[in-house]
Amino acid sequence: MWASYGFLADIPFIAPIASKEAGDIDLLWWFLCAVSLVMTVLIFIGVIGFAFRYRKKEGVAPVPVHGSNVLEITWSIIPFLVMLVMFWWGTDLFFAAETPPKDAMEIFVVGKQWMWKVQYPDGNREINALHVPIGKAVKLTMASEDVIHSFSMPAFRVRHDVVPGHYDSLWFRATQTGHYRIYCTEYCGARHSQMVGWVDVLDETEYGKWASGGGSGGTLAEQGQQLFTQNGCSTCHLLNEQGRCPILKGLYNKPVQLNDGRTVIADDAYLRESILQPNAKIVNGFEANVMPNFQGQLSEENVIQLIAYIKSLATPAAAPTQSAGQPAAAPVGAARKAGAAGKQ
Amino acid sequence: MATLQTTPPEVKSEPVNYLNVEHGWKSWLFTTDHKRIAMLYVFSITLMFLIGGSFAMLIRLHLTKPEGLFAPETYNRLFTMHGVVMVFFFLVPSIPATIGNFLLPIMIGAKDLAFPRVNLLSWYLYIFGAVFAIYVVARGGVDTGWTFYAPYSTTYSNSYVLSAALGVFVAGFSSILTGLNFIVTVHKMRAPGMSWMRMPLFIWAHYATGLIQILGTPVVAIALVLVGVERVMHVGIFDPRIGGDPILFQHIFWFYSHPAVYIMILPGMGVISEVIACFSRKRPFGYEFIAASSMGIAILGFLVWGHHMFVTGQSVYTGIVFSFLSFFVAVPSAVKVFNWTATMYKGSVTFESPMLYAFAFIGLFTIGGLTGLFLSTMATDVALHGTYFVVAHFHFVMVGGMVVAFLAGLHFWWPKMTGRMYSEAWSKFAALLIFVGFNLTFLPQFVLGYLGMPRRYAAYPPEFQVLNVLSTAGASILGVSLIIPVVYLTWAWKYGPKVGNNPWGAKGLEWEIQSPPTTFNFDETPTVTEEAYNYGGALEEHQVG
Amino acid sequence: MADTIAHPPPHEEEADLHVRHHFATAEQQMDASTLGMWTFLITEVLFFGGMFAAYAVYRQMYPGAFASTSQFMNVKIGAANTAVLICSSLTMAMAVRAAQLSKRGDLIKYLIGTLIFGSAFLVVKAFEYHEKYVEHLIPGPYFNPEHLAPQFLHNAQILFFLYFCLTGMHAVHMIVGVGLLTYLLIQAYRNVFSANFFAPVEMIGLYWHFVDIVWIFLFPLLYLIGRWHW
Amino acid sequence: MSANSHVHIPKVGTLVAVWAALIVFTFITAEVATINLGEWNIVVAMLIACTKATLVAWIFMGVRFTSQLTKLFCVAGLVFLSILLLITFSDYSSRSWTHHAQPWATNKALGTSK
Repeated sequence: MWASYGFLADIPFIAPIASKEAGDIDLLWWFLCAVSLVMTVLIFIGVIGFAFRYRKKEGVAPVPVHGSNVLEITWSIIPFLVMLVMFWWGTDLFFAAETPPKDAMEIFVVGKQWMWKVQYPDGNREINALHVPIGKAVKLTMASEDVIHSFSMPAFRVRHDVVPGHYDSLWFRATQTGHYRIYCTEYCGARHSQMVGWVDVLDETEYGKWASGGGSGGTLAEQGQQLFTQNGCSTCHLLNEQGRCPILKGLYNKPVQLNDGRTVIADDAYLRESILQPNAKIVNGFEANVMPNFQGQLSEENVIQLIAYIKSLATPAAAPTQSAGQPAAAPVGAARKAGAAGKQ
Repeated sequence: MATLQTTPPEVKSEPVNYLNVEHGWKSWLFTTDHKRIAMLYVFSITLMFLIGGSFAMLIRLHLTKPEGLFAPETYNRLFTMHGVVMVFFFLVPSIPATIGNFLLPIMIGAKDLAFPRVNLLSWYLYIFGAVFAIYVVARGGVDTGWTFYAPYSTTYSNSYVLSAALGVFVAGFSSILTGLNFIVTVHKMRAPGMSWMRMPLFIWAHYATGLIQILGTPVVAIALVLVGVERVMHVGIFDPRIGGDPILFQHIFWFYSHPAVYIMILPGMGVISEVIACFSRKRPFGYEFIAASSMGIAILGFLVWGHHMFVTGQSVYTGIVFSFLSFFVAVPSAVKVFNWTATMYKGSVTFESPMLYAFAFIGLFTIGGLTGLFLSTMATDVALHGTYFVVAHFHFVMVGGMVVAFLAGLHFWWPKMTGRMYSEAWSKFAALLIFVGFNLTFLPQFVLGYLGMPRRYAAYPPEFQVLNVLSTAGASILGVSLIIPVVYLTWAWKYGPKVGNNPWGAKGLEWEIQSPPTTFNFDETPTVTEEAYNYGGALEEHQVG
Repeated sequence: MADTIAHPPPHEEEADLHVRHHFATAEQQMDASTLGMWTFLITEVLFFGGMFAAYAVYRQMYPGAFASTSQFMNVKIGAANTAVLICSSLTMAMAVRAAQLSKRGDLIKYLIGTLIFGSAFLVVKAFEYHEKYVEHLIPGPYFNPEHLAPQFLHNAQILFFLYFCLTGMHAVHMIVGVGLLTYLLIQAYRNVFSANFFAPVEMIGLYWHFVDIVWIFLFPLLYLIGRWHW
Repeated sequence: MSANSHVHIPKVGTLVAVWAALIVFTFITAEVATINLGEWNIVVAMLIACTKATLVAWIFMGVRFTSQLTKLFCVAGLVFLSILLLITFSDYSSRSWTHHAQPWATNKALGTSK
């Protein structure tokens, strides 16, 4: 259609929409565009119309109209009501975008000056590329090695900053196969504009084929297990009996009693902190200063591998946790809920 | 009345005014006259504007090719220095320090600002800060973005962050002192009879601006101090390695920097209120509402900073509150636009160049304001955050709003400031060119943003090239068209035809005194007996509502 | 709005040397100075406010680490220094009073008192800083205080960073204040101030009291966080 | 401005009384801090500090004698300070309500109850 307009043919006027959520957000976008257009046209007509209708004429004196409270209130309330619609609509979509479905498949992303390192649970690893199956919810758990980055995929209308020091996340569910862009959208230094990549949405069979390549070093958990041995973790964190350090089997997402009387949930954030700064929280009955600090020793990728390994130890029939006196381990989902409630 | 009242050429010796009362550089550098300080500011911020503007031209030049023309490191320094210079050394002081400084005392019937020496000090602080900024440019620049986000600015950047932060810190105190001076002057120096509801809307706008300057600026000052200390000590409260949270910097930074956009637009709104009233020959429609909306914007503006942080990991619930309050602050801005439009209703509209700039302002500010709604709506902000949509939005407000309003104000009061008139033909031509060039520059950027092109990118995907070239074409028109006023206004100051005290036939104390004014503005403190904008006419039968 | 509107000066009033040209009356000038000073103090409140916000956030995040730092704070010295500062506030208030009553001798006496108290505070502060340095309490790679529970080694640095920033910024204000007081003392010696003209004494007094108020908050926030434990 | 009626000269007794009160409050706040009141330690400390600050402002700085305008300005400064403190604080206290994992989310309780 644009071909006859020369260079306009080169402009992609519609951004690709590769998920249902992207379509929902685009609908809101077009609503906002329509409202803005109507308002702009109204104002322009008002300004141009009044300017010509009441241009200076000989013998016609200006009439000092001072104002009108009715008008003022009207043109305050009506735009505000329209804006309430925008607020409600936008917040509703935002809230959905912030709440990943329970069954989402988890992929790990580490941002680092200036690349995105992607790790899959099955051990596949990529740089600046992401492969996802169509129709499946995908949750990205993201960490930064250095400065603030922002992971952005315009085709899904998703974006989240990746702030060093903790995990950030976003989720999406692709509905269109294709090849879409990834950007870093928080300025992160010299090669910021090269921190870009591609996300490929594949159908079931294609994805199966792609994934079957597998990681050369086994699954993410297996990679973690290797690290666990290499770094000497296994000498103190014994698998089935009490060593100098807590047993990690069945630990994930379970409550842990600390030596200062608090109880915390052993979630990703807790595990990350306990690997990097073991002294930050000491499990009840154990000594501080036993485990070395791994801050600066392990990369965020390594930490993700180790956490995957610890997760893999959390079989449903897990043994009771370290937390003596705690009620029997609740199912993972329930524990997560309890954790969320406890945090409030 | 609207015809120019040029003084007949037979008048030989000029009457004494603030410009010719003293001569020599000392009489300028040690002056405490608010009008001379205003002119000092006019020179200095024009210089900074030209520096910042040349960075902008280089940025647009770079972006004509997807892979760029300069090294990415150079590009990063270009956009950072463009932002730092334009925001802290042009936009924040622009109207308040020049036109505001010149007119605020006159409009309320005072002989000077409350603290003339503090006013001079504030100019020196500005110069001191600007020297630091220029030093940074000369040494190779700073590459953090004008926002100085931690931990990039504290730990990872290899550029002149400390000097740049110090420059901004010092310039910040210049801004605080200006605001302080305005607030005290408005409270304590009004002439007899100049009640609050008789003040011109320009004064209301500057009072509101002053509030933001004194309440917000110290907070960004401390944020920059903390970044500086962290950079020197290699450890600090924004450092995640000791448990610090980089997002806290953004809170402290935006607590100032969001209200700061109202520092940059409120004085412009004040100018537009004056210009529209004068060239419609009418009191602004809904005077009380325009005045109240200035105050409303100043206060509500402090409650919405988190809409810059929806995707940072800020609490979702806090984000919702910020989003809601952001829509609140849109209402007073909309009210102003409606009232300016309605002011022309049953007026007697003429089309002198200040009025053309005012029309451009209303159009561009409307678009700038409406696109702001996209960014306070959370879901669309997620899609548009950090893209060229944001760039286009704030340039519509900052350039289409503030710069155009600044030009409107300069054209409106230049005869008062210099006693001479500029070329009407050139100024109309420039106004038209600015409008066209501006839209061509920034409208394509909205599309780019929607398509997902990130801001601060030294290289971009090739499919965005056409729109970028269009934008650069617009920027070259805009660049040239912004030089034109600099030339003819300067020329007019020296060679323009002399004008009388009230070339526009406008109302207001500033038009009742000599052009250019004498050092103490008024021979005798005036007594105000009527409301502002009393353009006359039969009132009773046409009262609406 | 309950503020005064300028009135043209009554013609017969003798020219007051201290009223600057652009003010109609001395009263208007005094009102303007007072309002200007208070406005300035509001900016100061928000200047410190940024750091107090950081303090509030991190104290809530790391209560244990914050409390653990109390063992390194010398409460006796802190309290004594608070008392010194309060005394300096009293002498400052007395100095303003003396100026208002045109008592030059008293004014000089009280200004000297304020200077002595203020300088004493700064000297004590300097010794405290030195002590912190010796005990490896400076945040950074050498942060290694004895007897700090290992779990607090990281997060306690945030408190010490804030401690140095807050007290350092406070000390900078004190040093400026000492400079201003010295200026006042010289002017008082020259017999500039009287019941007719004491605005500088009052304005600098306001500043001095404000600096005192900042310390009134810093003392419990920095020295007393977990004192019951140590 | 000689013998100006609006200059209020404070009594020496008032100033000394305020000074004494401030010293006593300093002593009290230091002593109360030695008792474990849990969350209430900070509340008591801040209440005492606010009382002291109010005394200094009200008497030493002469707020009681200043115009309504100055009082309004003082209150406005505090209002905007609390906006900064409260909204920033609200972000950090409500972050853990959603799924975003925060390292300090579990740091709520006072950590020294050995």
